[in-house]
Amino acid sequence: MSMSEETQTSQDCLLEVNNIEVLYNHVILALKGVSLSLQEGGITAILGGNGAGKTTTLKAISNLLHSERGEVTKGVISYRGEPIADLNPAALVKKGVVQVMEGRHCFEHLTIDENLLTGAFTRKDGSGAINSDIDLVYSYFPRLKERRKSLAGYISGGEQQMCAVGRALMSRPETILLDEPSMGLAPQLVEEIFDIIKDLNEKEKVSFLLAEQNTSVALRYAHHGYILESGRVVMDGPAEELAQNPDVKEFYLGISDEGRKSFRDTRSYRRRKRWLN
Amino acid sequence: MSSDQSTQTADGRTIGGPIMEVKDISLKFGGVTAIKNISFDINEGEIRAIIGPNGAGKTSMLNVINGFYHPQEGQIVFRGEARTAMRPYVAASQGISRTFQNVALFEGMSTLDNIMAGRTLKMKKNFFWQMLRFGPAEVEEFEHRKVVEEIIDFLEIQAIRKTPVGRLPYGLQKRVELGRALAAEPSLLLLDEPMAGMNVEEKEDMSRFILDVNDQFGTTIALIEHDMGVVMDIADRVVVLDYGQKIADGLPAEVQANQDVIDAYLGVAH
Amino acid sequence: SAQETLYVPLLTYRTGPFAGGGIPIANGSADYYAMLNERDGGIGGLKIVTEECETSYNSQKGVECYEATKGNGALVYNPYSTGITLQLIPKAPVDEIPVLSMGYGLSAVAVGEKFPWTFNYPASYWDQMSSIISFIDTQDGGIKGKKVGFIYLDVGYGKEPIPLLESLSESMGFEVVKFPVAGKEMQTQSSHWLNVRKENPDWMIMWGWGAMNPTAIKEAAKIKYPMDHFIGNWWSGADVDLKPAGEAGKGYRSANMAASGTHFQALQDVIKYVVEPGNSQADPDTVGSVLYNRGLYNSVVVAEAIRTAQEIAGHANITGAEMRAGLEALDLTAERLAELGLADFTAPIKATCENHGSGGSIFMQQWDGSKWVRTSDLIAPMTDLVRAELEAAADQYVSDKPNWKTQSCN
Amino acid sequence: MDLLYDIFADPFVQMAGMPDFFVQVLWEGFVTGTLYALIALGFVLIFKASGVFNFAQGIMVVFAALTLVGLYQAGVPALLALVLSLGVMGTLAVSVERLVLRHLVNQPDIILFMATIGLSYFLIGFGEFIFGGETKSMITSELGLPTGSSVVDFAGGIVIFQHIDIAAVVIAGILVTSLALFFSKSRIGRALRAVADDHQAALSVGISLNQIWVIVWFAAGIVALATGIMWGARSDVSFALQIVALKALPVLILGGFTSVPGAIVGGLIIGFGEKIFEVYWGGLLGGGVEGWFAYVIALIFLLFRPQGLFGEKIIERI
Amino acid sequence: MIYRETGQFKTNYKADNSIFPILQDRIAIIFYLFVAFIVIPAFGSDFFINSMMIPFLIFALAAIGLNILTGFTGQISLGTGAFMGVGAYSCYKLVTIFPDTNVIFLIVISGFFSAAIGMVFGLPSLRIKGFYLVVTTLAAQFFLEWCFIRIEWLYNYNTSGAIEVPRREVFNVIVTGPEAAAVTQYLVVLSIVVAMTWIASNLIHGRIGRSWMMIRDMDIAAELMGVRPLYAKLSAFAVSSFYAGVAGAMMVFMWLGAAEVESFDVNHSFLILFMVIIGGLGSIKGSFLGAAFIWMLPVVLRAFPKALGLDVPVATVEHVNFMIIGGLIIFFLIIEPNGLARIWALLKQKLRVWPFPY
Ligand SMILES: Nc1ncnc2c1ncn2[C@@H]1O[C@H](COP(=O)(O)OP(=O)(O)OP(=O)(O)O)[C@@H](O)[C@H]1O
Ligand SMILES: Nc1ncnc2c1ncn2[C@@H]1O[C@H](COP(=O)(O)OP(=O)(O)OP(=O)(O)O)[C@@H](O)[C@H]1O
Ligand SMILES: [Mg+2]
Ligand SMILES: [Mg+2]
Repeated sequence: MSMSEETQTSQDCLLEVNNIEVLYNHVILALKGVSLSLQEGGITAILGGNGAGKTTTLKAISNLLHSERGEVTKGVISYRGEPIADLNPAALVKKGVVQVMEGRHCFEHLTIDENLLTGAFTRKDGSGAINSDIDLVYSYFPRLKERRKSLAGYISGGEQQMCAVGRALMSRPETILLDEPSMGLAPQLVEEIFDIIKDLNEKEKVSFLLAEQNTSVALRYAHHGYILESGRVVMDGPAEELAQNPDVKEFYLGISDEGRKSFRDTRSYRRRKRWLN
Repeated sequence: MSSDQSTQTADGRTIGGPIMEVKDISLKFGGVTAIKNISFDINEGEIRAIIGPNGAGKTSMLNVINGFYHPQEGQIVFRGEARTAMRPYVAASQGISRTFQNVALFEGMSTLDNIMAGRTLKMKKNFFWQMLRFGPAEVEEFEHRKVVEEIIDFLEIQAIRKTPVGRLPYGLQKRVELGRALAAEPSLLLLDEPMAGMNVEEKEDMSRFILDVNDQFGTTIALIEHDMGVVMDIADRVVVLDYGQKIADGLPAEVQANQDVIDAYLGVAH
Repeated sequence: SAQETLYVPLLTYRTGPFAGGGIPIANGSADYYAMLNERDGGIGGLKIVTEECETSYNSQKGVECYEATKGNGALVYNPYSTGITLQLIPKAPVDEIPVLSMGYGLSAVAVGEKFPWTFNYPASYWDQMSSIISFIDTQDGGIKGKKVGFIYLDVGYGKEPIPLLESLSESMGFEVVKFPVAGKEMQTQSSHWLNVRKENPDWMIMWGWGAMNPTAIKEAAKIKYPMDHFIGNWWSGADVDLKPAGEAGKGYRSANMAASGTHFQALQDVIKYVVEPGNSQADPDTVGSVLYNRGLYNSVVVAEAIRTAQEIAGHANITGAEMRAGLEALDLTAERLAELGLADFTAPIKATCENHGSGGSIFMQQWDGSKWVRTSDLIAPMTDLVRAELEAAADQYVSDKPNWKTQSCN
Repeated sequence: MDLLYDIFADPFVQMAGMPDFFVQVLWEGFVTGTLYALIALGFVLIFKASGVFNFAQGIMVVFAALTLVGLYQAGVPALLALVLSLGVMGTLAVSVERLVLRHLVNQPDIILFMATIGLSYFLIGFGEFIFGGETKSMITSELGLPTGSSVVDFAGGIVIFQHIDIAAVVIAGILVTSLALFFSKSRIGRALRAVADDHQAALSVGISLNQIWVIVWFAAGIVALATGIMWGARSDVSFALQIVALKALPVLILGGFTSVPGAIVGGLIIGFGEKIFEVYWGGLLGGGVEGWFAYVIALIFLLFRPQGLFGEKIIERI
Repeated sequence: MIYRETGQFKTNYKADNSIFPILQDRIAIIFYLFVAFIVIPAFGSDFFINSMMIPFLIFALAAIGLNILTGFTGQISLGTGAFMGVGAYSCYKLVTIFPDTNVIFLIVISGFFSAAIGMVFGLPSLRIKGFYLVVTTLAAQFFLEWCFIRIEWLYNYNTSGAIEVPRREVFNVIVTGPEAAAVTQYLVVLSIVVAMTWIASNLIHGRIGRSWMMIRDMDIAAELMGVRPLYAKLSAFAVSSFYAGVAGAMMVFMWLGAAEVESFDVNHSFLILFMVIIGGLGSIKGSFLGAAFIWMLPVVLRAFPKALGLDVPVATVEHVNFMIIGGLIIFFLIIEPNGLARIWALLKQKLRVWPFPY
C-alpha cells in the first residue's frame, strides 16, 4: 500500500496521472485510484496480470475511453503540466502522444503501405520525410516490406503487430503509449522491438509508457516500473529494484528461490497471491 | 490407432500412432505462398508444438487442418481417412476443435454461453423440444450445463460465468476460448498462441490446464506458441516452419539445438 | 345536454408525401365550418366543433384518429384516403357513424341498399370514368377504334376503375393499354412514358395522386404527347399538379366536381369572416384553388346534410344515426346552391336510399399554362351501365360477410 | 411457344423495328442512370467515412431542395439562395457531427445506422415545420439551367433530348468525377477508409473523426442539393422526393458501398437495365416491374460478388 | 435496497437456468401478466385497447420476430413488412377457403406460409452479409408488394385490391370483423403474443438460440464450432418470418379490419426495425419496450397539447412530434446504444448496489 502513495513531482515530469478512477458503462469500476508518472525521455513499464487495468490506464491517458463507454470519474491526467482530459485523441497525437492499441487494430482494408501512410496523417513535413520514415520502419521489420502491398486484414498476427507498431512510429511522436508490443511476436523479434524502443529513446529522446506482460524483458529495458493489481498500483520503483524484489520474481518472472521452474513442474495451480501489504 | 505404435512418455502418458498426417500441403494466396509442400504427423495423445517466425504459415496450417483454408495441393489424413477440401463444420464434427490467434469469442454472449456453444455438436434435441423447453430439451441442457460448469471450475473462471465476454480482459478471453474448445471434447485440439498476452504466472496456469487436458482426457494437442520456455517444457515434439517451409521437426531439445532454427527463429539470446 | 354542439372530426393530412394535396383540402373544409360559425352562429343554432386529426395519408394513423374521436359524438367521417375509407366502411354500421367519401373510396358504396352507412356522392370513380369516356367519345369523331392509355397509381385507388374501363372498351370498341405506376415510382416515370411512346395511344387517362401528377405531366410533355388528349381524374387536376410543368402542361385536361375561383359569394364570405381576420391556416393565394374548393364543397355537403338531419329529427343536436338519415335525404338543388352563394359551383346532388352516389355529373377543366379554365358543361355518367357494375361489386363485397347490415328501400 | 417468342424474340424485333425509339430508351436509361449514380454517391461518401449506411440521405435531398426553393420564395435571388443552401447543408454537417456522431464513436454499424434514421425523422419534422408540406416547384430556369428540348431525326424517327437532362448528366458527371478525384487522390481519402475500418485505431493515429465527418457530411450535403435540383426539376419538390433515395439502394449495392466509380457503373447498369427491361419485357409481367427489378439485378450480381462490383473485399480471416 | 438478489442462492442448474432467476423478476412478470390479462380488459377504454394495446402487442410480436433475425442472428432485414403481408394474405385466403375453421388457429397457421417464403429469401444470406444483405430483404419486400397487387387471387379479385376481414366466431364469441369487441380481440392477441413470447424465449435460451447468436457474433468461428450456417440462418429466417406472419395476420384480423398493400410497405419494415434497435438488439424484453416506445409515444405526444389545453395546429404537433421522436431516438442511442432493455438492466443493476453509486 505504502509505496503507491508516494507521488513524484519532479520538474521534468512529462506525463502525470494523478489518482484516477475509471468507470465503464456507469457501473464497472476498473481503476480505483491509479497514479503514475512518466519522465521526459524515460521508459516506464506498467506490469500486472490480466484485468489489472493496464489497458484501461493507457486508454484513459490517450482519451480513447469515451469510445468504449468508459469515463474518468476522478483524478487528473496532465501532459507537460496541462490537463489533457478534454482533448480529443487526434489533438493529443498532434501534441506528440500516440498509442499502439492492444490487439493490433490495423486498418484491414488498407495495405501495409497505406497503413503506415495513415500513421503519418498528422504530419506536415512533406512526402520525402514520410517516405524515408517508411523505409526506416521497413528496415526495422523486413518481413513487413515483403508484404507491403497486401491488405493488412490478410497478414499474419505477428505481421499485424509489426504494422501497428510501425504505424505509430510514423507520426514521429515524442511519447508512445505501447500496449503489449511483444504480443504474438517471435522471440527474436521481441528483443528487436525492445531494441528499437531503446534506440528511439536514446537517440530521439522518445518517451515510452508501456504495458507489458513479458515482465522480464520489460524490466530489462524500462527505467521505472509500476505494478497494477485489480485497478490499483500496488508497487512501483526503479526497474532494477523491482526486478530484484522477491515477490516480483516469483509472480512475474517465474523465478522462485530454487531458480526458474519448468512449466511442466508446477503441479498445483497457483493461488493468486494478493498484495496485502 | 494400433497399439503397437504406442509409446510411453517419461511422465507415464501413452502416445499412440499418428492421429493425423499432413501430406505435402501447399497453400497459395494469389502470389503469396503461405505453405510450401509441408508434411508432418501428429500422434495420438501427444502435445505437438508448431513454431516459427511471424508469417511462417503456422496459423494457415491450422486453418488448413480444420477446413477453413483449402490447400491447392496435398492431403490430410485424419484417423486414417484422407480428405482434401471440406467445410469447417465437418472437421468440427469429426472431433477437431480449436482456439484462435485473434480471440474469436462470441462477444455478445456470456462466458457460460460461450462455453455451452462449444457443446453445440453434442446437443441433439430437435426444434420441437427446444421450443417447449420443458422435458427432454431441458434435461439435455442440464446435462451439458453440468459438463460446462466442470470446465469452468477447471479453468477457474467461476467469477465471470455471467459476464459478457466482450468486456473481459484479453487473458481471460483466451481462457474462455480454451474452455469453449474443451467443451467440444475434441480428440484433436488446435491451440493458436493460447498464452499470448499473459504473464508468467498466468502462463504457468495455462500450461497446467493444457497438460491436464492432455493427461486426463488423452486429448491430442497441436500448439502454436512463441514462448520458447513453454514450448520446450510442455511439447513432446516440435515442428518448425519458416517462410512456409518445414525447417526442422523433432524433440524439443533437438530442435532447440538446430542451427537453422536458431538463425531463423530463436535468435542468439536463447 | 352538456354537449350542445355539432362535432365533426376532420381527418386531414398536412404532413407526409401527400401533404401537397392534403393541405388545401384541409383548409377548405375547416374554413367553411369556421365561416358558418362566424356568420350564422353554426347550423340550427349549434356551433360546429371541428377537430383535426393528422393521418399523414396513412391507414393505421387514420384508424387511430377514428378510434380517438369517435367517442366524442362524431357526426360523420370524411377519411380522405381510400385506404382509410376501406377500413371505416365496416366500422360505420357498428359505431353508427356515417362515412362520406366524396369522390373517392369504394365505388360500390353508392349502392345504398347494401351500404346504408356510407356515401360517396357526387360521383363514384366509375361514374367519373364513364363520364370521361363519354367525353372522349364526343371528340375527334368518337372513341371507337381508338387506343386509350390508362396510367394509374398502382394501389386500390388507381385500380378501382379498371373493370369498368375494360367492360366499356368491349362495349364501345376501343382498346385499353394500362400503365401502372408503383408508389415508389411516382417520381421516376420515364420508362412508363417510354412505354406510352411505344404504344402511342390516342388518349391518355390518368388516375394519379401526389407527386405522380406533376411528374406524369412533365414526362408527357417530354415525349411531346399531345396534352389536350391527356385527361386526369379529379385527383389529377389540382393547381399544385400543373404549376411545376407550367407552360409545358398547357392543354392538359382534368375532370372536376366543383369549380375553382373565389368569385362565389360563399367564398367571399369565407374570405371575409375567416381568411382576412387571420383565422385560417390557408395561404390566401390558395383560397379558391381546385383542392381548396373541393374541401370547401365537402363541408358544404356536410353542413347541408346536418341541416337536413336536423329537420328530419326535429331537433338541432343530432346523433350519428340521425346524420345518416340527413345524408340519405340530402337534396342539394341548383336553387339551394344559389342560396348558399354557390350558383354554378357544382352539379346538384340528390341522394336516395338506393343511391348514395347521386348523379355524378362532372365537368372538364383545362390548363391554360397558368390556371385552370372550365371548358365543358356537366357530363353525365352512363348511369345504367355503372349502376349494374356497382351492384355486382356491392354484392361481391357483402357476399362473404354473413351478418352485413343492409337496408331495404321501397 | 408463343411465350418463348414473346420473351426471346419479340423484344428484339421491336428494338430493330424502331431504332429511334431504342436510342431514346438508351438515352433515358443513361440519364436516369447518372441521376441514380448521383444519389448513390451521397450514400457512398458517408459509408466510406464511417461504414454507415446513411438513411437520412433521402431526406437530405428533400431538405436541401426545400431550402433552396424556400429561400427563393422568401425573396432571396436564386443564386444567392443556392449559396445559402450550401451554407445550410454545411451547418447541418457540423451539427450532425457535434450532436450525434461524436457521441457514437466506435459503436456497431447498426447503431449508427439507427441514428441516421433518427436524424431523418428529425429532418422531416424540422423541414416541414419550416417550409410547410406544400408542394413546390423547382426554380430550374431561375438557376440558369436550360429548359426546352432538341429533337433529332434518327433512322426515320425522332429522338428527343431534354436540355435539362443534358445539364443533369454534365453536372452529375462533374460532381462525381471531382469527388472521386478528391477522395482517391488526397490523404483524406485514405483517412476515410481508415475511419470506416476502425474508429478507435483511426483516433489513435491522430485522424480527427470530427473533421472527417464534417467534411463528408458536407460533401454528401452538396450532392444532396444537386440531386434535389435535378430530381426536383423532373417532378416537384415535396417530401415524396425522399422515395427516390430508395432507388439508389440497389445501385449502391451493385457498385459496392465504398466505391465512387462503383456508384457510377452501378447507376448506369441499373438505369439501362431497368429501362430496357421495363419497356421491352415489363408488359409480359403486367408492368410495374421497375419497383423490384433493380433489386433483383443487384441481388444476382451479389450472389457472384458479395461485395458488389467495386466494393472493398470482405475480409474473412480467423 | 428494493432490488436485491442477495440471499437468493441457486442450488441447482435448473434454478440458475430459469429465465427469471431472481424472485423480484418473477413477481414482476406475474404482475405484468395480471395487469395485462385482468386490469386492462376491466378498465381500459376502447381507444386505449384498440389504438394502443392491440397494435403495441402486435408490433411487439413482429419485433420479436425481427429481433430473432437481426438481434440474435445478426442478419439485418428490411422485409418484415412484406413477411407480415404474406401472413395477412395467407390468413385471408385460409379464412375464406375454410370459413368454418377456428380463425385463431388459421392465424397461427398462416405463420407457416410466411416462414416458407422467408426461407426462400433467406437463401442468399449464406453468401451475402451485413448491409449488403439488406438488398435481398428489400428485394423480397418490393417483389412481394408487387405480388400483393398483381396476384388478384390473393385478395379474391376484389376490385379495390384490399382484403376485408369477414366476421368469424369462435365458441360463439365474435372474434374478427367490425362487430368483435375490442376486449375480445385484445385477449386473443395477448394470449397469442404471450405464448409466442414464451416460445421465443425458450428457443433463445437453448441450443438453437445459441447457434443463432454464434452466427451473429462470428460466423466463421461458429462454423468451426460445428454450427451449420445454412441451418442456423435459414431457421432464423423461418422463425422470424413465422412471427412476422402471425403478427401480420393479427394486424389485419384483430386490429385494422381491412388492409391494402400499403399496410405492408417498406415503411412498416422500418418501423419494426426501429422498435428492435431502440428496444435493444438481442433482447426480447427490448422488443416490447421498443414497440411501446415507437408506437405509443407518438399517440401520447399527439394527445399532449390537447390535454394541456394548448391550441396548436395538428400539423405543427405532427412536425414537432417527428422532431421529438427523431431526437429521442438519437438521445437514447447516445446514452445507451444497446437500447432500452439495457437501460432497464442498468437501472436494476444500480438498484442492486443502491445506495452506493457502484
Ligand atoms: N469496455 C469495457 N467495458 C466494461 N468493462 C471493461 C471494459 N474494458 C475493460 N473492462 C474491465 O476493466 C478491467 C481492466 O481491464 P483492462 O483491459 O484494462 O486490463 P489489462 O490489464 O489490460 O488486462 P490484459 O493484460 O488482459 O490486457 C477488467 O476487469 C475488465 O473487465
Ligand atoms: N487469407 C489470406 N490471404 C492472403 N495472405 C494470407 C492469408 N492468410 C495468410 N496469409 C499470408 O500467409 C502467410 C502466413 O500467415 P500465417 O498467419 O499462417 O502466419 P503465422 O505463422 O501464423 O504467423 P504469426 O506468428 O505472425 O501469427 C503470411 O505472410 C500471411 O500474410
Ligand atoms: Mg490489456
Ligand atoms: Mg499466427
